[in-house]
Amino acid sequence: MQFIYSGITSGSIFALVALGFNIIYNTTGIINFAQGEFVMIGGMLIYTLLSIYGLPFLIAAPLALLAALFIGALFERVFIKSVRSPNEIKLITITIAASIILRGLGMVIWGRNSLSVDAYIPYKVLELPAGTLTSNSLLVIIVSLVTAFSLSLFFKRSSLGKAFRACYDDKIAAGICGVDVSKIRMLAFAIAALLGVIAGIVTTPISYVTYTDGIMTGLKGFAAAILGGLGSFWGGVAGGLLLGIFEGFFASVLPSGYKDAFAFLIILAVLFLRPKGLFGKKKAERL
Amino acid sequence: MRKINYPFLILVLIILISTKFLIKNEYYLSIVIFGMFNAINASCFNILLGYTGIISLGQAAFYGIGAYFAVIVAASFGINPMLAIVLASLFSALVAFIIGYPTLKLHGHYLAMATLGFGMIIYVLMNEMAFITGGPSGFLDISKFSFFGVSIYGEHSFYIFVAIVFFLFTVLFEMFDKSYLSYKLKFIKESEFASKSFGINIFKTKLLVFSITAGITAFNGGIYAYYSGFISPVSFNFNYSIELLTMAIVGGLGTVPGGIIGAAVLTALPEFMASIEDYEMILYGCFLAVTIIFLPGGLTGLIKRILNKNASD
Amino acid sequence: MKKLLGVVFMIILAVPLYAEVRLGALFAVTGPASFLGLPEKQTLEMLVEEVNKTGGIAGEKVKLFLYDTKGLDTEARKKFIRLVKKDKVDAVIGPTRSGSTLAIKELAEKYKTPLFSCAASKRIVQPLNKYVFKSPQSDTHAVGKIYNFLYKKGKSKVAIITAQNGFGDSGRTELLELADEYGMEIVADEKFRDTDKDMTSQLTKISETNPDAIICWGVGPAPALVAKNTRQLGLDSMLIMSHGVASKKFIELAGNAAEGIILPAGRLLVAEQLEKDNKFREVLINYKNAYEKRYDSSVSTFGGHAYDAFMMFKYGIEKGGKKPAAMISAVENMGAFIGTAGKFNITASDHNGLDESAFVMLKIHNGDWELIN
Amino acid sequence: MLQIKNTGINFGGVKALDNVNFDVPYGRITALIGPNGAGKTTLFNIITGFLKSNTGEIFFENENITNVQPYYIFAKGISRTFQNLNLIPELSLKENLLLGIIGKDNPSAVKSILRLNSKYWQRMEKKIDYFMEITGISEWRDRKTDEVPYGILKYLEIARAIINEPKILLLDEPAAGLNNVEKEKLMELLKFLVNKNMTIFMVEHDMNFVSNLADNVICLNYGKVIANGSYRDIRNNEEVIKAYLGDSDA
Repeated sequence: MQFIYSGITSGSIFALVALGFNIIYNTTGIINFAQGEFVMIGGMLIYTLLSIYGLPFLIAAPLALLAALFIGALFERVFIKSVRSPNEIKLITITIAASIILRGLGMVIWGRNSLSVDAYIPYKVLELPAGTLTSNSLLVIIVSLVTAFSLSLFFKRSSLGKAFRACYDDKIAAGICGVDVSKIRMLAFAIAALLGVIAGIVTTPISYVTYTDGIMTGLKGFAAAILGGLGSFWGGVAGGLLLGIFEGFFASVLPSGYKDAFAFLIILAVLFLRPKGLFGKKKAERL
Repeated sequence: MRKINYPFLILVLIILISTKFLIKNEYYLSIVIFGMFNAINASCFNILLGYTGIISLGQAAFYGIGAYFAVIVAASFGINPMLAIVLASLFSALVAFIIGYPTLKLHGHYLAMATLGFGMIIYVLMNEMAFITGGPSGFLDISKFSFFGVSIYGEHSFYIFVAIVFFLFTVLFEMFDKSYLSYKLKFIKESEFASKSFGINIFKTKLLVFSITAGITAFNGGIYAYYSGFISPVSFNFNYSIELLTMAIVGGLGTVPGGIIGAAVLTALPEFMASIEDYEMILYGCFLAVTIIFLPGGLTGLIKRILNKNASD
Repeated sequence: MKKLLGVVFMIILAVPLYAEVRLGALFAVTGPASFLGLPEKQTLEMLVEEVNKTGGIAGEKVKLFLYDTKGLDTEARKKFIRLVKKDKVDAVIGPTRSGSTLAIKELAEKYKTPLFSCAASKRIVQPLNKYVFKSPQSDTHAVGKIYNFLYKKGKSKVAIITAQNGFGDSGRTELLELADEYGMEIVADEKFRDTDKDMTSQLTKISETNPDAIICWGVGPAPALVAKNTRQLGLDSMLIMSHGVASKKFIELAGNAAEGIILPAGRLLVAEQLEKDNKFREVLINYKNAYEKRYDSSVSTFGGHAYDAFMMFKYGIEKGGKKPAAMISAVENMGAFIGTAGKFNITASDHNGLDESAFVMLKIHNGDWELIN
Repeated sequence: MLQIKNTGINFGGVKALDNVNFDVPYGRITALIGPNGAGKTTLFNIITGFLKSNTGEIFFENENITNVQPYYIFAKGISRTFQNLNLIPELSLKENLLLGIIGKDNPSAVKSILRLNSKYWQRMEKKIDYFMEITGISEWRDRKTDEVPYGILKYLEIARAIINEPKILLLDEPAAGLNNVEKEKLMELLKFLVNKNMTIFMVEHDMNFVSNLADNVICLNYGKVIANGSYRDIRNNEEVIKAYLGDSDA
């Protein structure tokens, strides 16, 4: 049973990353390979603010989130908007280039060692049926779910969120109806970066942050988004949790060396049976 | 049926031959050899993405399958390395066929994920099946390479061998590019809908292309294993697949010189930057970004434009 | 154009006109193993600078050519040929990773260039290659030390959890191979990836087998997670780590969970705790102080490997000169020398020269290392 | 020749086609008209095998071709054009034309790469020349598609659809985007083809074009056939008028 608890913990991070993928996918139709780097930067930022500048968490976290919005918007303006005669492949490759640059910057600025920050809440082991969960893992799960819920509210209720959905339904029509598509794209990247930074902030006390982290995090998040069905909001969340639980499950029943292979095997199997992911529709579910 | 671009092939040949005579330093030769390995792999990737529209992020796996299969078969059964490489190539094509059968029904990002997942699975197997692959520590027991009795060892003789293989593949790619097959693939890429209605069996064509490029990549991988004398899984991980993608795009998708130029530039670039160390990654990323942002057709597109401009002046 | 080419080639082929010792170095300065490669690089740069300040080796200045392997075999191979053929170095220190070293082992012989590896695998010196030396202790010794320790404590049920990389794999092989010899029973054999963020699934499996001790073999942040998760699950087995975590960084990462962890390591970490007349003390403290002063970060045993490798190289040049054969035979006849990793006794048949005594057993106590018997 | 029997298809809950019945007679030009969203292109897609119908059957020369694969339908001699042209910009007109035939002949890829079937390609060159001639695009032979006017591309697309000598040609809005001169030329071309015993079935909005060409007109609205007859019959049909007026009201 322990695998369920550990699976949900890592799965909720995958879910946040998958949501970042989905938001950008829905507004631009591309996969942002730098999404994992946003998580890395989140960890690095909170480390800098807490451990180097010694700010209290309640000031440091909002600052990091603000920085995230700025980084995401800047990312879109520098890398995405400037591409001449853009097409899907080119835009994806530019995000790969951007991820290399971010990783390089991460290394130059924060060095090669793994960094860690003190836990935000007191460490406590919660004894659950057939397993344990730490208070910090619980925090990760709660923060991820709260983030997902408030984001879905944002898309459903606020007028800006509605503009996002219009943009996804039909870019040209949205443009005609007075939605500033270019601004929405920039915002999409800002929100994706925000999600990444949230994931980075909550995981750093548990599993540290290293400048190379982005690759694997991004990959897992992408896998989660695909598993759930690209573009599907709750699909991404479900995909993330499922992926986390699969990994934990395979690590606990198989020779653990093969766990990644089996996790990917499951994803392949899902794709063969449901080519649009578990919850994806022909034109994937709306935000 | 277009005319074969003989000036291009002759230029390649001249460069290959003059490299042999001008460059005596093994270091530069080894860079050129790696460049050629990358060029063949990037060209295969280019045929998949640039011609057929198949995004395969698992090419490193086929490269690895070729390398491992060749040396393992040669070591266990004591067969000739060249034969082992051919077998590896066939095996890889078979794997691609089996994997491609369900995978190639997917499209776009889903296909990317499926091939990426396949690459990860193969990577895990290379690591975990230590009893035949040597695991993460690598495979050392690689015999000397000989080709019909001619022993090939060291940068100089390997250069000749790899250059011949590379040139033959380049000719093959060029002949492919100018044959109707490349139109057919581009038709599939442009519109699967339209090409289907013109009687083209898309799935069969894609499967064939996927298998053949996997075979070529594996053939290449086999030679790489013998050249390097040591292989370990890190050389065949996801990053290498991404490198191939960037090579093909920087070079120019959908053209034969694209894969070659992209591989040449991106293989040579880090060598120039070797002493910059910390900033290498950033500069490499910036170079990529600038190429993608400002050169729509990649480097090949740029060269073409310059040539055309000169011609019209 | 022809002229230009000529000039370019002249520059490329230009031979140094003044006498100097040319030293090559290959470290994984970037990539996943970079936290090993960086202290090695910094140590070597520091040593070369020091040596040059005091007149160089045998009256010649040392010129250092240092490249990044990124932890990749292909890069190691390319850069090794670059060092040998372009920079024309007399010897090479590095690479950081075992895989990278094995990838160029044969080349060292082919190009007759002495190689002083900073990687641990015993396959680097077994089978013996005349040109290849290594400065770190072998995994065999670490495993032997651990099993001896357990044997003395009367424990025999052992669970192992190893990283899925070259380091973990080679440790795992030794752990499995030597188990019988020391009467150990391996009750669980689990693995983790460096990028894993949670190991509780594997550890739960281990806890079901109720082992006396859990041995974790890995480098970087992942073993710190193993420590944390072991603590979280409340496993009361003794937790033993490899020498791969022998840096202050590990204690920082694992925090409270590091308390009580036992590991074999070189004496470098506990230099101050050694008795005043201990033969290692002076060497260790000198290196430690110099490094920590210059780079403002705490010393790790990895940097020490570069230190030892440089000492071998220096001795080789001093006593044998730049000719490879002479340099090698000088190192082979070096006799006992005290390095950071232990007492080396390099011979023509043993290019590592360390044994189990290179390790001491340490326990993490109050956030610091403590020598135990 | 082509018989549509009780064909129906649902998208979600919407009946895009509902119990459609009609015949396309041999050697004639039949036009399918109807307001936007009436289901015309959907019907084309069902005939050519891209969409699976929920009900009904389709017969071609008395063979049931309901829901078979597109390439099989092509092999039976049904060829079509598209609203968006689906030409390849980086190839010349000649090479684009070639795409129409390779699916039928399936020339050996190996032989083609090794350039061993030059006789076949010589024959193809002649064929290409002939079809460029009759569609009147010979002078653009070696230009790329982004270098020629739109009208020429329309002719090229038709040439690509007929180079494999189909029995029936399905045209999806052939006159759309053409000027009057070009339309005249297109009408002549289609008449010429019918004289050569080809059957033509087209979706078209341009009533003038339809009235000049079509022997038989079928009108669809909301997925149902509301009229079937000669152009004159259709023009006076109340339901058709209502459908179009209703359309223009919106």
